[in-house]
Amino acid sequence: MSRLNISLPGLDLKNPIMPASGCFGFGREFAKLYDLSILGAMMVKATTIFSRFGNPTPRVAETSSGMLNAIGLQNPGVEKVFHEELPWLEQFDVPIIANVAGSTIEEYVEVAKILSKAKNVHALELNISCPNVKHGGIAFGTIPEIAKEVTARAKEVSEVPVYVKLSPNVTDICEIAKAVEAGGADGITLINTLTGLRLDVKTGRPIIANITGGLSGPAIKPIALRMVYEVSQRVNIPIIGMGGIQSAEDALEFFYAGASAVAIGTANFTDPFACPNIIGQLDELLEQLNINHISDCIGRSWKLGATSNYRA
Amino acid sequence: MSRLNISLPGLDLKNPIMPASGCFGFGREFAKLYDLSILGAMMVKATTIFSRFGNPTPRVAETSSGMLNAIGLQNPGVEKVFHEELPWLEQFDVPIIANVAGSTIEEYVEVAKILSKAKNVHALELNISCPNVKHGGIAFGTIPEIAKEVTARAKEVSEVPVYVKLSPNVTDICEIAKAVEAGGADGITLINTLTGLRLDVKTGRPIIANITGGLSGPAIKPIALRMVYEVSQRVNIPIIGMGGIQSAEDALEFFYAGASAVAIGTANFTDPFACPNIIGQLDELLEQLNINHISDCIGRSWKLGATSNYRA
Amino acid sequence: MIQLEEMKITEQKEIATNIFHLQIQGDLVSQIKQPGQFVHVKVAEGIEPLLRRPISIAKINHEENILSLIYRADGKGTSLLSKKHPGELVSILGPLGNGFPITQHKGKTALLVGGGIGVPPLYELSRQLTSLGIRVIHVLGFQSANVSFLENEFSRLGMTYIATVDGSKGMQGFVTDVIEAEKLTFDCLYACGPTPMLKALEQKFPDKEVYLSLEERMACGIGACFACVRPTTCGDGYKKICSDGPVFRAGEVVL
Amino acid sequence: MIQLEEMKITEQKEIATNIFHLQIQGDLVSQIKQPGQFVHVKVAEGIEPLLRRPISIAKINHEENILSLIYRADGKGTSLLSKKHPGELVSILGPLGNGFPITQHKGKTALLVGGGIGVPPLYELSRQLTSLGIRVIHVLGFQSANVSFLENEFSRLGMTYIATVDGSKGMQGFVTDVIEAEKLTFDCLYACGPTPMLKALEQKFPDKEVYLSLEERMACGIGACFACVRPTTCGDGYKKICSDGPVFRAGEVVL
Ligand SMILES: Cc1cc2nc3c(=O)[nH]c(=O)nc-3n(C[C@H](O)[C@H](O)[C@H](O)COP(=O)(O)OP(=O)(O)OC[C@H]3O[C@@H](n4cnc5c(N)ncnc54)[C@H](O)[C@@H]3O)c2cc1C
Ligand SMILES: Cc1cc2nc3c(=O)[nH]c(=O)nc-3n(C[C@H](O)[C@H](O)[C@H](O)COP(=O)(O)OP(=O)(O)OC[C@H]3O[C@@H](n4cnc5c(N)ncnc54)[C@H](O)[C@@H]3O)c2cc1C
Ligand SMILES: Cc1cc2nc3c(=O)[nH]c(=O)nc-3n(C[C@H](O)[C@H](O)[C@H](O)COP(=O)(O)O)c2cc1C
Ligand SMILES: Cc1cc2nc3c(=O)[nH]c(=O)nc-3n(C[C@H](O)[C@H](O)[C@H](O)COP(=O)(O)O)c2cc1C
Ligand code: FES
Ligand code: FES
Repeated sequence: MSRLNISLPGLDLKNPIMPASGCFGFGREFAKLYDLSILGAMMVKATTIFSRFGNPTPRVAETSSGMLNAIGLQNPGVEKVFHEELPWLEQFDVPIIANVAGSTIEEYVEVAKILSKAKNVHALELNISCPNVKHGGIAFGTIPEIAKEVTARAKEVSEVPVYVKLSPNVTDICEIAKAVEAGGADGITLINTLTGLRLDVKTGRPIIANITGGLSGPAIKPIALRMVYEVSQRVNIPIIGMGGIQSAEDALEFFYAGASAVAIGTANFTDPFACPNIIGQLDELLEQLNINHISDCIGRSWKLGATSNYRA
Repeated sequence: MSRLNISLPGLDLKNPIMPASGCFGFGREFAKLYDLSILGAMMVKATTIFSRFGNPTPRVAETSSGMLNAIGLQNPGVEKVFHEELPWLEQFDVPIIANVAGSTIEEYVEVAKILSKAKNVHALELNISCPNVKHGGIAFGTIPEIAKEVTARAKEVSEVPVYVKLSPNVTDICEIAKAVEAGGADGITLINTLTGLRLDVKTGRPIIANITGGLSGPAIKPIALRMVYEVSQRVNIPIIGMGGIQSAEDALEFFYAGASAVAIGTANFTDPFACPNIIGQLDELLEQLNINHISDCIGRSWKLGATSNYRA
Repeated sequence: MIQLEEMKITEQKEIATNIFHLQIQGDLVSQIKQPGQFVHVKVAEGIEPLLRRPISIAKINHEENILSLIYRADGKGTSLLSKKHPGELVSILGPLGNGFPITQHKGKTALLVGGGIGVPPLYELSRQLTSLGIRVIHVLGFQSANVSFLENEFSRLGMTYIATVDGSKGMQGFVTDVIEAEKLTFDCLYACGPTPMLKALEQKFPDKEVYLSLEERMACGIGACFACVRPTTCGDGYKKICSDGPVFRAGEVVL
Repeated sequence: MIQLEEMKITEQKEIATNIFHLQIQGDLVSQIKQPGQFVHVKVAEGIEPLLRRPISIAKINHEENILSLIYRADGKGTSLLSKKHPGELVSILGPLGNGFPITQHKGKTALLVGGGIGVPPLYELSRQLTSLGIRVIHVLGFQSANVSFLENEFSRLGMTYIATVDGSKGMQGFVTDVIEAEKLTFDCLYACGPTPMLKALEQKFPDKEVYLSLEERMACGIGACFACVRPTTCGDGYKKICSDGPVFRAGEVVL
């Protein structure tokens, strides 16, 4: 599989495919189905300082080619993640990207500091879509200055490279991307979910108890691709792309758009073997298309020149 | 059909279903398939001062449960619309909502002034997603002050109520909604399309010649519903909701979210009879659900209280 | 072990209004450990609808490697499933979760209480209980006669009472009304059905050995996504319905 | 008049590698006015894939109300279509657009040039031309022998030359190479195929009566969405391929 290896800050990946945060827990369930060592990396569930139960149920709802979720960052807290989940994952030959969440900058800093010390954590991923308590519940990820600050503060304490995960619910994704780059981010991951709603036709009430939820799945792929395309041309740090990837073809579109690696979220729910399948199929697809190495694809859409010369 | 009539500023609708702008041309093609008089209203294609050819082709691409388009506001210009298209539509008993576009505030004002004088135009719809040439190509619809100004200026000259169509590509849709309300808008229509991208798996190039396009169809319905839900609780003017409606059930969700009428866009392409079908089915659905009048549904999701008591 | 398998449909039959009995064949059947486990069904190829549907295993035929699902064709996914024909393949993830534990011995009495589409998993449970010599009593509640099912099959295994909301079959009322009217006694109670029914049973028999099978909207079905958690009654813990449940001892989690 | 109809599949056959011949029956057939018109096909129920697929009418059987489509199962939609069986229904919108005008009379010669999946509409055209006593010459270009089709059918109607890119059948090269090599002459030329082929023909025969059938990505297929426009050669006008075309006189629109 030598055509699939990719090097990113902190991450020497045997292949550029990894499960997305929150869609793979801490790997225990999937480890019963296949050997996690075949994964390029693993983005584990968001971790906060203290354990969180999350939102009331129902927490998920189906939409056309997508789903809404409002899990509410349920997790066992940073101590348990550090002392139980991460050590358990050491049995696998797979770099971990630890997803860091919080409702204050201090919480991000604290969690980042601890998790970055874990042996198998090769990078952090700051999930800045969480509501910022101090700023009236507006997500960190929507205000450039705050996004920059949380990045810089996490960088100060982290012993591994820091990736920042951007929220797509913004007017100008490049503005946020440039802010976190200025804050010292080593890489960017995008996109997180788009805020959506479903109502029960019989009762008129929200299907999800939290009312709104995050939209993921194939429905959002075109939006994710557009954002990867825009951001990758405006920053000088690598991007791990995600949003609706279901197949090797979908993954390849993200590389063309400008991603250097990709993550698989919702697809794991429909097909628990989605990640290993996509790894295998991507290799075959590159072979079919006569592409020597996946890195040749990164940003091809804009490197080829601005306009399409496609003709039906 | 007495359970479907709705009154909105300028619009006495026999039913709250209308084709969305750009998805129905000026009605000529659909008039060959059914009597346009059965429609609640009709939102016609965006009109600019001068005729526009629009973007190069390909202009559309398919996505999961959605499509991208980059038509580029192709239209014959305001004179021709005023003297040819609108008079032709007078044969039908259907109020017209004229969609107004421009790349400067002056253009909006000029087009609004002319179109509002047409006999069958009962309301204007300002399409403020167009790029503003003076402000470096940023869409009018993403900056509250400009959104407010263009609304106020159009209101000054318009002889009919003015609705403003909001772009969903913003961090805070309520901020824009409140700005246009402050500018004097009589109603709000939302959502327009989300910016997206598709790349050809073989070549890596954008499928659409314009590179990015607007995402519409069922994929965006949860986002549209969320925005209608948020905006309807923050403004005191009515909302015409749209985004992915394919069925009477979809339409009803928009009323529950807070819309007072709905528009059907992309569904017209798959099924040219989508509008008449949905009108008929909505009546049946209300009957089934024992709802006396569609107006009883408006905002039910938030009028019922904040949390869902749904239990699977 | 959990398997992902394209299983073959051997039979599909409408057994009551909109209630379907689906039989599917495959290796996965050999992995089923308990009555009350469920499978996660992909109702159509492709991405629409996106999520799998959780459906309880209603009957196991180990000789022929066939399992039965009984489901209501209600929403989009189950309606699509009901249009599949024998010979077609359907992607199944399972067996999932922990089912009904069999704690009693020969001669004891188990009361099985099912409501509507919660009835199916009790059928395999009853088969296993009776094969161990445990006496079973069934109380099955339905909306009305036209959506009732498996009455004959249950009757063959033990005493079977029916309640319908509209009185069109059996007693008019709820399953709890039957239990009261008939003064039913038991050593162990198993129930599956709507939450209000489960709550009523939990409250009615606080000191008994009661097992409840719960439902919740799910995404992964295997314990990875945290969609289906329920807080535990004591302490700040939680349980996942898909992987810790769907069957819990009454009082274990908040209903 | 344009109709929307659930038409019944009477036959579906793979006639070359990934090339399918589909026959569908319904009232809509009576509305077809010209060879070269197309239909807009919903390849699956529901919303995935969302858009209809434009496919040319390859043959019309008015007696039995059957029309033929010949298409390549390539992307998602056409692959799904190829899995449909006789007896199933398929939603068809059509007939759409303006086809090939027949301007010549008995005794004249028409040259029909098709490239790949552009070949099908020429078949009905050729049948109608020959029935009017017009002489037809066919030049059909394919990638290679395994994706060539309808050779025998065309041969029965008139002289038929084949060109393949890899030389595995007929002459090695492009359709234009055949026309040159064989020094073919004609009164009127009809062509359908990839844009480079159409461009070459337009340039080669600037003074002849040439009709070209164009393709473009479409949404509505009826002229309402402006997805498929092409600028006209003279002036600032435009034409919609779906409703003004897909057949245009060479030189009318920019290729
Ligand atoms: C452990 C378990 C066992 C079950 N066993 C059975 C059974 O044996 N027979 C049977 O008929 N039903 C059973 N159900 C309920 C069944 O899963 C739902 O009726 C079904 O998912 C509804 O899907 P749909 O396509 O009809 O509805 P849609 O409205 O299209 O469903 C949309 C989404 O909501 C979810 N959903 C909707 N209703 C429910 C519900 N009541 N419970 C969980 N998810 C829901 C769907 O799974 C899907 O993700 C069980 C549920 C669980 C959790
Ligand atoms: C007027 C007309 C007549 C046609 N006649 C035939 C015919 O007789 N036989 C045949 O095999 N093909 C024909 N085509 C081409 C055919 O429409 C496409 O091959 C088909 O739409 C591709 O769909 P897909 O599901 O295979 O690909 P996908 O990649 O899944 O398609 C995605 C989207 O792109 C569109 N698209 C992709 N390729 C094309 C294309 N080349 N032209 C137009 N739209 C495209 C699809 O319609 C769909 O909207 C015709 C096209 C037009 C415009
Ligand atoms: C159930 C669920 C839980 C998620 N939890 C997290 C999380 O804890 N942290 C995070 O950064 N992203 C989380 N996400 C977002 C995903 O990591 C991913 O960014 C998003 O779902 C888009 O990718 P997809 O379409 O492939 O799912 C979650 C998504 C889902 C569906
Ligand atoms: C092909 C196409 C053209 C459109 N043209 C316009 C337009 O001219 N003016 C406008 O305000 N919106 C335009 N829209 C947006 C629609 O009116 C509508 O807001 C959007 O498509 C969401 O609704 P839908 O999902 O039902 O299509 C266009 C949409 C499509 C798909
Ligand atoms: S459904 Fe994912 S944890 Fe239960
Ligand atoms: S496809 Fe809509 S105008 Fe031609």
